[in-house]
Amino acid sequence: MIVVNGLCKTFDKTPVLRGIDEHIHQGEKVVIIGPSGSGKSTFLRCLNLLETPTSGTILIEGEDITAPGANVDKIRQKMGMVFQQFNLFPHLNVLDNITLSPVKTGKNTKEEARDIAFSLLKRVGLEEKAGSFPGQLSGGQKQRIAIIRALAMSPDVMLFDEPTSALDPEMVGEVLQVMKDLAEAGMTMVVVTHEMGFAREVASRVLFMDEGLIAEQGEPDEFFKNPKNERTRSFLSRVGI
Amino acid sequence: MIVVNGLCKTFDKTPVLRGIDEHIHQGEKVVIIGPSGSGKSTFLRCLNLLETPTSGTILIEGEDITAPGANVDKIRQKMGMVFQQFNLFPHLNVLDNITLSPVKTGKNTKEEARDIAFSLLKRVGLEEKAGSFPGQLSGGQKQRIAIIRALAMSPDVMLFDEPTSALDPEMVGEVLQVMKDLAEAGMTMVVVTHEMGFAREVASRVLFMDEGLIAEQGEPDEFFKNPKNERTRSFLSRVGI
Amino acid sequence: TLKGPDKKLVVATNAQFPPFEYVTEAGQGVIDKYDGIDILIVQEIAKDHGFKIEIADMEFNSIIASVTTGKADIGVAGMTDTADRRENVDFSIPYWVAVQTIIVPETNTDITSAESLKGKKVGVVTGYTGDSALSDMGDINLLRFNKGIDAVMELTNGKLDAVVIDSPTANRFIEKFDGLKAVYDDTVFETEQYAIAVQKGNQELLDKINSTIERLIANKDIERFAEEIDARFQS
Amino acid sequence: MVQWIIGKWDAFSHDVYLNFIKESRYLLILDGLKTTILLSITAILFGIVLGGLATLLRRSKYGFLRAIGYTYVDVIRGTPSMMQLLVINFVVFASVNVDLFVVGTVAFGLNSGAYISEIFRAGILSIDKGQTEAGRSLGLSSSQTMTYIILPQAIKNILPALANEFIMLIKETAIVGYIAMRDLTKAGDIIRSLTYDAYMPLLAVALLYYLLVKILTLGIEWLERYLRASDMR
Amino acid sequence: MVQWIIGKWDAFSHDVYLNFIKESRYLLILDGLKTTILLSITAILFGIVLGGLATLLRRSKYGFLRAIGYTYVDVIRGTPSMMQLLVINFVVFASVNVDLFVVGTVAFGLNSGAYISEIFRAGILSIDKGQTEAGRSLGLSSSQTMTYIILPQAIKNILPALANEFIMLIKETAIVGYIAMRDLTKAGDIIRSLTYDAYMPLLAVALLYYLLVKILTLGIEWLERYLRASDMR
Ligand SMILES: Nc1ncnc2c1ncn2[C@@H]1O[C@H](COP(=O)(O)OP(=O)(O)OP(=O)(O)O)[C@@H](O)[C@H]1O
Ligand SMILES: Nc1ncnc2c1ncn2[C@@H]1O[C@H](COP(=O)(O)OP(=O)(O)OP(=O)(O)O)[C@@H](O)[C@H]1O
Ligand SMILES: [Mg+2]
Ligand SMILES: [Mg+2]
Repeated sequence: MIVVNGLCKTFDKTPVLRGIDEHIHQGEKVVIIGPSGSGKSTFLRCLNLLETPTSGTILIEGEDITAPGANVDKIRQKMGMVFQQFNLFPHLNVLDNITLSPVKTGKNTKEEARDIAFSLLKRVGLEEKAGSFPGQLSGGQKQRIAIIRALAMSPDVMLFDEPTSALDPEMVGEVLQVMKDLAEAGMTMVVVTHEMGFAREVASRVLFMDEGLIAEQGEPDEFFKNPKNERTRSFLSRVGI
Repeated sequence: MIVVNGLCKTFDKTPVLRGIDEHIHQGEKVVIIGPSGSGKSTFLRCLNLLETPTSGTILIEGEDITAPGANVDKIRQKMGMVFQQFNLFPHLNVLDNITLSPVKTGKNTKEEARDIAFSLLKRVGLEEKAGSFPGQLSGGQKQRIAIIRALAMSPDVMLFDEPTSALDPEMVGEVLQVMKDLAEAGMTMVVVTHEMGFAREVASRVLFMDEGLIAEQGEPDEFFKNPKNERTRSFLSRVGI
Repeated sequence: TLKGPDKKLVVATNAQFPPFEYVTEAGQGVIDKYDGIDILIVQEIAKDHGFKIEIADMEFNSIIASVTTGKADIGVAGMTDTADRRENVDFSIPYWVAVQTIIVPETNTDITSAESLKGKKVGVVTGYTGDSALSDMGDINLLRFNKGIDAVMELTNGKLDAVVIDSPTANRFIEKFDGLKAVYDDTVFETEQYAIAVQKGNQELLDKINSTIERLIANKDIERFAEEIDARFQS
Repeated sequence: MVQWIIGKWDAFSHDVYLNFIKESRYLLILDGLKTTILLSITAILFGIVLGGLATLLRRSKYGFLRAIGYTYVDVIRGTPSMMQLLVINFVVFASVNVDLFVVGTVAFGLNSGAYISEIFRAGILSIDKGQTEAGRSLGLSSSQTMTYIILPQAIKNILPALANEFIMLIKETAIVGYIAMRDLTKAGDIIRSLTYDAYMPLLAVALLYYLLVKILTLGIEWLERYLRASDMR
Repeated sequence: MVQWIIGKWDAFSHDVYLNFIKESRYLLILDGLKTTILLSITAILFGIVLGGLATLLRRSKYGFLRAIGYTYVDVIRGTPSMMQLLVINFVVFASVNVDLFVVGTVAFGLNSGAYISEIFRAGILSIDKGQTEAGRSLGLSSSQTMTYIILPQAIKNILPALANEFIMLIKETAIVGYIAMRDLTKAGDIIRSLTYDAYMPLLAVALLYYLLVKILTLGIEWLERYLRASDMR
């Protein structure tokens, strides 16, 4: 589904991604871990073309999204992204946050978008917040809205960049629960996170990134029990596993 | 050592602390937990007079620090405080960060302060960073420097307000280690934290704050195993204990 | 270059130079709210040649720029004809001989002639005749103001030793302010003459203006205007 | 003592009579005030259009359009407004015969347009980059993101700054006497030239400017509070 | 064609001769430029002192001192600088006989002091509250915290803003002709009154202002880059 070949990204001469090759298949739940600054966010943002790769190719369902003339907006509609800082639109209420993109991109009519939004809100238990503004929500509620806002575009893949890092510890659980439900429903997911519990429980594959490369990968059980790479071992011990 | 009686604090008519009574004895390590907005930070800041209590008294070693005419600067010199956001002085190098206050308050001469600083730096393994500026340090290093900056004033009590919340997960360990060492050395400590492992291991007493009151307290083993209060139980289950 | 079918003549002036041009009671001047010797002359020009007059009241320094660029048809503001200026505008025949007056405090005794201004602080108005006359003399601490009134204020405040300005204006100031007197020196201030400025090469308009001025001079009308204005000012 | 006060009062009321009442001179002031206000309004409106245009130019894909926008802002911000007024009047509009009010509007509109363009730019930059990224990641185009997400938020930061620019403009227009417009300052000048009173016309005009600016400032403060309050929703 | 160019060139060089060379008129311009620069420098220095004072007043414990500081800033920001200049010269300094340069320095210093006080205030507010709290919690007094912790950091934000105020001031001083000072603008005016040339003195003076401002702007950009770079240590 997603095929990444030789992906490199350089910021002002500093190489941040140094040649990443990766296949992500339909329905996979890939969890990416790694030390700060190793390029996890940059990798995720390249998949979405929020960063333009310096070299390498990214094929999404066979289409080369890095080719000149690729319809970037169309491609992004197939990939939902959830950010650490929620990035809800503070001037729109929850319903408008969710329906803005489906309506403006012509994907749905206003009524369709509304119906979809309400069924998604029900799914995460926030129906009664439809008329609230982001400023009136807790962090956990904001992030759940951000997730369903992305889902409203019916993406084929969901990308998550540390979706729980900005949350009070109490609210981490409710967001992870929504992500677990989504995983069970069969969504293809790529998740950058520090929540090792989540990785263990949900991931079909764990990638460990270090200095712009995928240093090690494997199924979670095997990966956490027998990390082969020296850097992986020291990282895992530092985060307390 | 610290005696708090009927401490109340109101911000613009919103009561945040609603009558706190608490004795903290020499050498105790008190860990405060509780949901966001329950008043933990405000309580800690009142001890230090960074917030002026609305009513109630605080006695430090018998002296009423809320009395008019109390020498606030002198009192604060006896209490070190460590913040979530480190708050190192970015324009001064590490050594100057540590020695500024002892020298300017007349506690030590320049040379004495320097010697103390170096012995503290050695204690946390950051001797070679004496000449570095805060911008050149990792989060964990910054917080360790912030701790010894406070220690350089030889305080009788150390107050910590979520000292690891702003850190990358990898760096939490090194800071907690410094705090554990400090606890073992017999320092009186009041710590607001979400690190339940630390609470279990180090606390002599755990306070659970809720809506401006101390809702429950106890020794950590007993507290975590058999929380009596309904709110405590739901809080602990939400943070995954 | 007159615009429109109604033969509108745009007259650039700086109406803060009594008795030549000044603003009078709202809406009741000779032309619009404006009165003064120059305004009366302009009115005659309008009568003679069937012009409709529009007064553009601006800073003195902007008047010539308005004429050279054609934003105004003529400049009438007690302007002195000089060779340098002739490079950029054409002047009518002169209609007034300007005598410069030195204004000093009554108590002053050492300023008796233009020569004795040397080494003194003397106020003039930028671009007025006094400015160019004193600039040529050198050795004078010359302060150039934007407005005559500002210069006289500074004189009464004791910050200047003297002000040199055209005699009719000087007389007005001396009447109005206590403690000032006039000193005359015709020998040093070479006689300068007021003329009306028009855009370079506009001979047709210049001829019309000249014909009116010739008539006014022949009939001694300009002296009469001066008396008329003086009387009106007194009341 | 009482005598002295009465004497002073008489002198004062005579001065008031001379400067403002006699020959309805207060009408000059009122007229000038009207011109100052009207000119500031038309100039800020023109400036907003120009500022918007300059912002678009400066965000353009094409280098030469960016250069035009940049040069405009750079030159205006690099020269005194008096110079701009004179150049607009005597060079740009040299041989065009238009109403002075139009010349003033163009000159001060050009002037404030450059500063307004900076305000727009800062307003757009003040919106967190995350908002743009969220919009784009949902598949909205660049202009849709600007229209539906960035501008509605930026407007809150822009409005008070715009109002401040309006106040600046009111004060700047004090120099239009140079192009024969009769604004508040000029009205004071004319009265001074008639009455030879150094203080009263000057202080009266200064007071009027102050009141005008004060009323607007209070309006801005109210606006800012209102916008902040509506942020809390 | 060639003929035409030669003709234009001759006319141009004759104009240059008349406006700048004859009777060493360029000296007027150079002198004016010097006055503009010197006046701006003394005024900004005086303004910094006043601005600092006003900031202290506005942070004072005593209500009436705060009121003084507030009123000063409020009145200056509420009136056109031309009004301030005229009031200072004709009302405040009415019967004091001092050098015009002093009057100019006081008028523009008073003017910029109000704006500089705002710059100081913003600079201090720009430093995170955590810095003050860290300082106080270490037992430093309020003034020690200000001296050793807040000001050294605030200065980095203040310096470029101060330099900008300096540029504003240079442009503002274009009105000192009203009190008979001979600055760059006045030099142009004098030449205009001698030659009655509408364009050349005007454009020459505008160009000089532009160059002056440009050089300073580049200096500020360099300063900002330098300060930012030194932040990275
Ligand atoms: N826009 C940018 N310009 C320059 N450098 C950048 C930019 N974005 C990221 N970097 C640098 O690239 C490196 C990798 O950044 P990235 O955000 O991908 O790391 P990460 O693995 O997500 O780290 P974290 O866990 O802290 O989020 C870092 O050194 C960062 O400073
Ligand atoms: N300066 C202030 N002005 C007004 N309200 C304040 C102020 N400081 C704190 N509060 C309010 O007081 C309440 C308690 O805040 P406090 O920071 O003490 O909570 P906390 O328990 O430390 O929470 P957290 O875990 O989020 O840090 C909150 O509702 C907060 O909004
Ligand atoms: Mg990241
Ligand atoms: Mg807190």
